[in-house]
Amino acid sequence: MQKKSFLFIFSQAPHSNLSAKEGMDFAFSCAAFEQDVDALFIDDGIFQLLKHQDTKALQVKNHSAGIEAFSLYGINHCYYDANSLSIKPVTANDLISECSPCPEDFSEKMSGYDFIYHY
Amino acid sequence: MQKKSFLFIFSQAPHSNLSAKEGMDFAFSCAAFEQDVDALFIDDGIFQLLKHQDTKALQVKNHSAGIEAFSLYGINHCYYDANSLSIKPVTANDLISECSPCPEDFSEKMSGYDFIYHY
Amino acid sequence: MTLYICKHNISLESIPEKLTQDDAVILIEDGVYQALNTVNVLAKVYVLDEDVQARGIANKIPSTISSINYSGFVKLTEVHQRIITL
Amino acid sequence: MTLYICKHNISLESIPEKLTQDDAVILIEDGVYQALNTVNVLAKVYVLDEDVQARGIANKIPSTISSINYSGFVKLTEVHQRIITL
Amino acid sequence: MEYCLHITSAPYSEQGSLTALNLARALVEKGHKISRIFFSGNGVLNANALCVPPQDEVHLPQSWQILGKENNIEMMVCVSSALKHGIINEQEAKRYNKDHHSILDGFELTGLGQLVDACLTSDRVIRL
Amino acid sequence: MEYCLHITSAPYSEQGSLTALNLARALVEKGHKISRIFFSGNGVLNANALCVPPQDEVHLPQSWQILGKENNIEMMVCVSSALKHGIINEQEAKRYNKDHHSILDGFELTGLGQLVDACLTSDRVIRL
Repeated sequence: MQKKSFLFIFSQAPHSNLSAKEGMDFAFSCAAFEQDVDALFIDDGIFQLLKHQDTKALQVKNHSAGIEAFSLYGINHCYYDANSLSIKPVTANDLISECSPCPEDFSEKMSGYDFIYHY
Repeated sequence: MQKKSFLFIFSQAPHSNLSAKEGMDFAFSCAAFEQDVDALFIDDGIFQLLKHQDTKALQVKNHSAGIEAFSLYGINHCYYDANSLSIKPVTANDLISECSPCPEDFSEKMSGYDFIYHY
Repeated sequence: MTLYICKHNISLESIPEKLTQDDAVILIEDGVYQALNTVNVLAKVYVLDEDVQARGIANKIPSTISSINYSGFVKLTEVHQRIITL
Repeated sequence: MTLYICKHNISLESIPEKLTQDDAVILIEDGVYQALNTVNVLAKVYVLDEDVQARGIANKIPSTISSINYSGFVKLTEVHQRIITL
Repeated sequence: MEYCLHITSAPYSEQGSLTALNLARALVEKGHKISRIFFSGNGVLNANALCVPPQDEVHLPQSWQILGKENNIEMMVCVSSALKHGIINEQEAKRYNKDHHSILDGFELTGLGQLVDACLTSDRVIRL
Repeated sequence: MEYCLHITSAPYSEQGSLTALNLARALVEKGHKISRIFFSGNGVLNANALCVPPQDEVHLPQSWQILGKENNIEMMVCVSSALKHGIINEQEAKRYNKDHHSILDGFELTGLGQLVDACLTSDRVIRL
């Protein structure tokens, strides 16, 4: 099978809508078909990466928890945008350890992906 | 029947979603039941008030056209927020004549409405 | 005597309504993220605990904002005659 | 050689992708309102005429932005190998 | 006190419908009367009998149905939104030559006038 | 060229589905082949057979159905989104003890793998 590269960009907060869950399901499918898959969290998508999310009382599945299993699912990199983080009232310490700031020249590198999906 | 006062606040642009149409339908129903109904357009809702909207090529009904018939439907005032307008790339001349800027002390007057709905 | 239900991550200072000290605001759903910013309004501000827990920000809610559950939410709807959803 | 489809009223300068002069942007749906602002990008910018007409802003589109119909939209998808929806 | 809930959020796609369900349960628990729940806009999808959510998630349409039955609440669905979104009862299915219908038992198609009426007669109206 | 369209917008509530339909028609008119249209997320509601939009508005599910049939397009609906949103076929209706089903004839329930496959085999993939 041919191998293409995919970047999934998440810009929405968790739990209030299904957008991120849909993007993640799609990303997991791409990885299951052995494609090259990366993820990038920007804007309110930063909130997807917060530790200690506990959705038990809300009675919904915690889709954000799936992010901690990204590498298990075969997703290569889990990046966040440092600029987005800097204007949010949270810090890098509040984020799960599975993510890292994207490389400085990443906006140029983005032209190398075969597919970019915004969710 | 008792008479209550309603203010409907519209903050979204037309045609890309049904939010404003739903709010207008509700407002028309209130007016049909002889309630006191006003409307206020803020933020991207200002775009609802633009003249010359022609949805023929788009093959959808032009719900914004209903605004010109507000008084026919029994809606008392059709206000827009002058601050919102001032930061949009359009001017008062671009708006239909059926609307007017809301009174200066309107944010205080808003406490007098029995119901306020944001659409 | 109005209860504002804020369910989006939007600034309370940007709404057209004027909040007074007789009013209350309950931040729910994505509105709870507003509790992390300095909220400069006269009204008393509450957050819905279930939504705070789900979003992992329980340890970041300032002491000036009261965390309440659905039972507390009901109480707020009892004492405020007018309820506006933002 | 990327075609960006912008369907929301958001600034093209706020997206993480870097637009180059080889790229094109088509503003559709609520994206067409962006044509009313000064659009400072290297890419060539188009608007979808059907959406412009519907929103009553045909007389406000600057001459630097080309108005095209669905047939023109198809052409853009032919010449750009990569298509990203914003 | 007498409450009316006005649901405009789609189930699952948005959180508002779940919030409203939790609030409704808390209202009942505190002894309040919910006289009417009115579904309009995307909210009409809460009356869809054909939803099959994953087993470990809340079944929103079914939960609304049970809440309504147990507490004798009028469950009203805006008919114009409902038709557009494919939430139809047997009668509408016949009228429009559809072999199937989709509205959950216990929900009634009705006009927006019933929402206006609820605004005039309830002590509290809450939109979610 | 060979195109795949990926529809994630709900019909009526959002404009994306109508935009996609107009684009699809223009693609066909220009002689392009649309091999597959994949509906996921809220987009699955485009496959709802029970929608009754006002007579003077575009009937989106029906228009998609006709476009698919006339041009021999694979009309695929993401099964996990579909179940959640109440878009089910006869087989799923039986499995979950529902008396009715809702998917329009010509649409097939399938997995996201078919969308990945389309990304690998189509010349162009457009999401709306």
